Order: sequence, then structure tokens, then C-alpha cells
Amino acid sequence: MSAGEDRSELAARNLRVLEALIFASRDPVSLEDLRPYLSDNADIDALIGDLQTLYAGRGVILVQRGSKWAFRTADDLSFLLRRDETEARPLSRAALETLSIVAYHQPVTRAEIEEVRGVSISKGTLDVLMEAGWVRMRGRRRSPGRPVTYGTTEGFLDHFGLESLGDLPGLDELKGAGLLSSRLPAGFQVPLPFDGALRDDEEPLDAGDSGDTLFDDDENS
Amino acid sequence: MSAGEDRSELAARNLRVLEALIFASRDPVSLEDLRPYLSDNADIDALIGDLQTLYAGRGVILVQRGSKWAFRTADDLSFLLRRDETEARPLSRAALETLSIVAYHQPVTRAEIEEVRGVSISKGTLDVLMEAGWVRMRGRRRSPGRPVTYGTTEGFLDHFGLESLGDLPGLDELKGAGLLSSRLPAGFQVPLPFDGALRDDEEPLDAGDSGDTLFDDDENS
Amino acid sequence: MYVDVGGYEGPLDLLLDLARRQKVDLSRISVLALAEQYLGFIEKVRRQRIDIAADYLVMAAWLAYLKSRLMVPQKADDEEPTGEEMAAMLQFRLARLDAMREASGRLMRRARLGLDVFSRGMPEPVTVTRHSLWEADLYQLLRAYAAQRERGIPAEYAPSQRTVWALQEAREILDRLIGQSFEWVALDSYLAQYLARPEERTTALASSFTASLELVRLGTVEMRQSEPFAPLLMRRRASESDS
Repeated sequence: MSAGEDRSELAARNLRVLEALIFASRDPVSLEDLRPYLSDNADIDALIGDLQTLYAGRGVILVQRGSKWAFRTADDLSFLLRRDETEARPLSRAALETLSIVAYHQPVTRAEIEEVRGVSISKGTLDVLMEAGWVRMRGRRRSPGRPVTYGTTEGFLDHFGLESLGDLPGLDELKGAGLLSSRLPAGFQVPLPFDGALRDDEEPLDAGDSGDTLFDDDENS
Repeated sequence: MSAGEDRSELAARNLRVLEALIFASRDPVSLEDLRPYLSDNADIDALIGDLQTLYAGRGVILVQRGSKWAFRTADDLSFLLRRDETEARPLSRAALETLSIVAYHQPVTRAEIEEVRGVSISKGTLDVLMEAGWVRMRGRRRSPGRPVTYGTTEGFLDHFGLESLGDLPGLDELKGAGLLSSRLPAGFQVPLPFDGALRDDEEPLDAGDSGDTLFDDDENS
Repeated sequence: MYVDVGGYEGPLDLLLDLARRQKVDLSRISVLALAEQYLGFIEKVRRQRIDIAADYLVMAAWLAYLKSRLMVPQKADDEEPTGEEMAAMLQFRLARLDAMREASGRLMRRARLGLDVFSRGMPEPVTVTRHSLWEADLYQLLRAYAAQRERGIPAEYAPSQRTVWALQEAREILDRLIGQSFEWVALDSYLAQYLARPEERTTALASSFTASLELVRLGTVEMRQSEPFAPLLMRRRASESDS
């Protein structure tokens, strides 16, 4: 074997090693990190250049990040790594119950929802309903702590086939449908949902209001 | 531009897409997952073949793992890349033997594993292998007591660099020597490790099936 | 020969080790010699009064039987497996275990992922943006609302007949429960079946306690309590005529 063949074989091996090391590394790799794995006197800059040429125009390319090197998906194919999926799934019982309370009792605060439900509600539950576009923050109650008031959206009416909130069945209709038992204590009432902009005891949300503070704390706890 | 050029351009693009998607993933990717990203009527097997050829002999190669494909560093570079410290807790002898029995005899029940080893296996042994992602519960044997059958996973193939169970080292000799049967030798059919969905004498696990009852008892003992 | 039983993974493992000491191919080992070695080993261990797992003893019994089958000629009408068949089965099991052990070695010596071969160090995960379309209809919504409101209604109050144990009644019950027991028994355990009913608990306790004092006064029952709130123990008092 000639010295020339030896050299080119060595170069080919160096290139393979470089490729494997950059591929397997968890972070971009510096040339200094790579050098110990290569044969003595290897021209690392030339090798990097060769590797870059090898990958030029391919689905994966060799890119420089500062003084380090890494493989990345070619820019024009990065859309492959993003995907939109739409899925339909049933609303959880907690979400359904919370939604129904918001619908009937609006404007309603989180504490009031919990009072009706008898259990606390997680941040996620209201989040899901807001994300679904059925519940919105209306304003803040003029009371100590200024809790956020929630109400339903147009999207809610749309989804549930209601022309207005007034279409929500009242006490007698719920009884008639067998949804409420007929032996209810005297004074049991089903509220008439408030349909207007802001009620007297509500004030508008602050600009950029992100909701109850209590709420955000929950997220971190 | 001629139709021929169009076609070759499309093929080149398909190849780049395939390369990018498999390269981007740490775990092997199935062809079904890849197909939606390719042009209609793309010959995915031919593309995989082209990609494999493109990477043959390189530092990073395209390998088959069961029904999936992945890029991995070349075997022969192991001496450079080897990280000894990653195997912090080597498997016990019991676990090693159990792993090979599951691999070569699958689908296999716990009682059959014990029969081969001549000793009962502790709950921890199969647990360790399942936690490593190498062994899974496949189903239940259609026999009295409906014992759970165990088999290997795709992660097992990936970890040990096997294209399929047919690649298990020494499989043919063992089969030839009649050592893969679970009963006496003397010229009866020798089953091969079975990788398919469920065999005739297996039935699916129940929803939320947590394995042999015996198994659960062990845990509490 | 010294062998640490604890070092073996069961009787088959021990047999395999003994078989290897014959330094011949597993298919050519002398099963008879192997059986004798095993039995000798178990005997020795038992002499040293070392506890041996039952597995080892079962194997020893089987090998002793195998030995007798190998040494005594079998009758033609014998339906049991012959000594040779049993020996073949043992050889097969040893060879199979040996093969599996060898196979695990070969597996572990392969170029393994994460040790010898590596996956992409910086995977570029596909980011999936999920748009959830929630399913819920008006009926579900109304049912959820009604169910919650119903849950919130305090349970209906119906004045119920109060059960009260009359003192005389309590005395009769207690007298019957204590029977002829001369053992100290806690009042609570006598009344267990009544105390389980919340509506009866208080009256059962109060009335039977008062009745018990009456029984003590009459000298038919003895009571004792080791400290405040400790169980109240009582027993039938042995009368003079009985002793």
C-alpha cells in the first residue's frame, strides 16, 4: 500500500470519527473536544470542511454554532418537525360541571364556583374551558380581594345551540326534564344567568390583567 | 423540465425528508410514521435502501430495528466512543439468564422461565428487565391459570443492535441442537422466538392487566 | 470439596457446576456420577447443619430415584420413564441452561446502544401542537348542573323515632350478655353489636352502664377499670354457693 493510500484511508477514518462524535454529542462540539479522537497531525479544519460538503444540500446539515459544530435538520425541512393535530375528546366531568356553573351563575368567581361544586377546582379546569373558547374572564368583583369574575362566550352559545343565555332551562324546565327531583327544599332556585356587559358589582379587568393572583400561585405550587 | 427530471427531483426530496425525519429522532422510526411526509406513490422501501447505501461505511449508519429505522454510530467506532461509566449497575446473573430465556424462548411464561433455570425467579428480576425496556408482557397463555406471556421489546432489538429476533446470536445452532424447546428433545418441533402479535395459544392482556397474580403477591411478600 | 450453597442459583446451577468438573462435553457426562456427586454434596452440607432450600432437596430426591432407576434393571411393564430417559432429560435441562447462559454472554458482548453505539445526541423532537376540540352537548351540561345542585341540597330531615334503652331493658340485656362468664370482658365488646348503630350508641352505653352499677350493687357482677377512660371490664361474680 502506498503512502498516499495510507493517508487517504486515514483521512476517511478521521472523517467517520468526526461524523460519529458530532452525531452522538449532546451539545455542539468544539474542535478541541474532537482533536483527541483524531490521528496526529489531522487537519481538523479541512475535515470539518469535508464533512460540511458531504452534507451540503442534504436533509441534515452540519452547522456552526459559535465555535462549535452540530448537525441540524436543513432549514427548508424544519416544517417536518412541527405538526398540528386536532382531536376531539369528551370534556372531563369537572370541566363540564364547572362550565355549567359558570353558565348559570355568571358572573361568578372561582370561590363561588367552588361553593356550588363543594370541591375546589384546579387551574387546569378553567384553563381548558377558556382554551375551548367557552369561558372568559369578564371583570373583577368589587369586593375584598377583587376576584376575577367568569362568564361564558359567544362560542359557548354557538357550541351548545343556544340563541342567548336566557334559553338555558330554568327550574321548572329542569324538573320537567327529570334532571332535578321534584322534592326540592323551599327556596331552591336556579339563577337567571346575567347576559349583559358588566354588572353593578363588577369592574373591568385591568389592562393586561392575567387573572387572579391566587390562581397563578396555584400553578407554581 | 422533463417528466424524468421531475421524478428524480421528487425522489431526491423524498430522500432528504426521510433522512431528516429519521436523523431528528433518537428512537427508531416506523415507515408508517414516515409515509405521510413523502409524496404519494413514493417507494419507501427503495428510498430506505438508497439512504442506507448513502450512509454505508460512514461514521453514522442507517440501521433496521424490528420494523423501524434509526441512525446509529458505526459499530467499529465503539473503541473510540465507548463510555464505560454509563452502565452503573450491571445486571445480575439471574436477570441476564432470564433476559436470554425470554429472548430465545418467547413467548414464554414465568413458570417456563423457572423451568429452564431450575429455580424460581424473584419479582425483581422481571421488573428490572421491564424497567430497562427490554421485556414486556405480551399476552396471556390459553392454558389453565391464563399465565402472562413475556417477550422482548423493540428497545431490546435497539439496545443489542439486532435487526430482528432472527439475528439473535447463535439462534440457528441452538435451534439445531433442540435447545429452544421447553420440553424434552427427541425430534419434536422447535419453536423459534416469536415476534408477531399474538400466537394461537396467547390471548390479549386485559385492559389494565398488571400481570400474574402470583406476581403481585410476591411484591407484598 | 468446598462449595458455597449461597453462590448457586438453584439446584440446576449446582448440577451444571458439578457437571463441568467432569471436564467433558455436557452430552457425554456421566449422569450417574453427577447424581452421586450432588447427593454427596447435599449430604455434606446437611451434616454441617446448613439450611438448604427445599429446591435442592427436591432435586436430591429426584436424583436418588434416577440413580436407582439407572442401577436396577426395569421390568417390561414399567410405565415410569426409564433411567436413561430421565438421564436424557437431565442432560437436556443442563445443556439448555448452559446454552441460555452462553447466549446471555453473547448478547452482552454485542455492541450495545449507549455503550458502544450511540443515537443522536441532540434529537430534534417533533413539536406537536394539539388543538383540542372538546365534545360536550347541552344535555350533558344540564345534567352536570342539576346533579351538582342536588348534591348541594342538605339531606332531607325526617324526625325519627329515638331509640332509648330503658334501665330495666338494659339490665336484662346486660345480664344475658354477661351470662356465666367469669372472664373479665370489656363492656364495649358486650355491646359491640349495638354500638355499631349510631342512633343507639349513646343510649346503649349510658343505660347499660347505669344498669351495670345496679348489678354490681346486687353483687351478681364485678367491675374494674385500670385508669380513667380505660375499657370498663366486668364479669359474673362467683357466688358463695358456687365456690
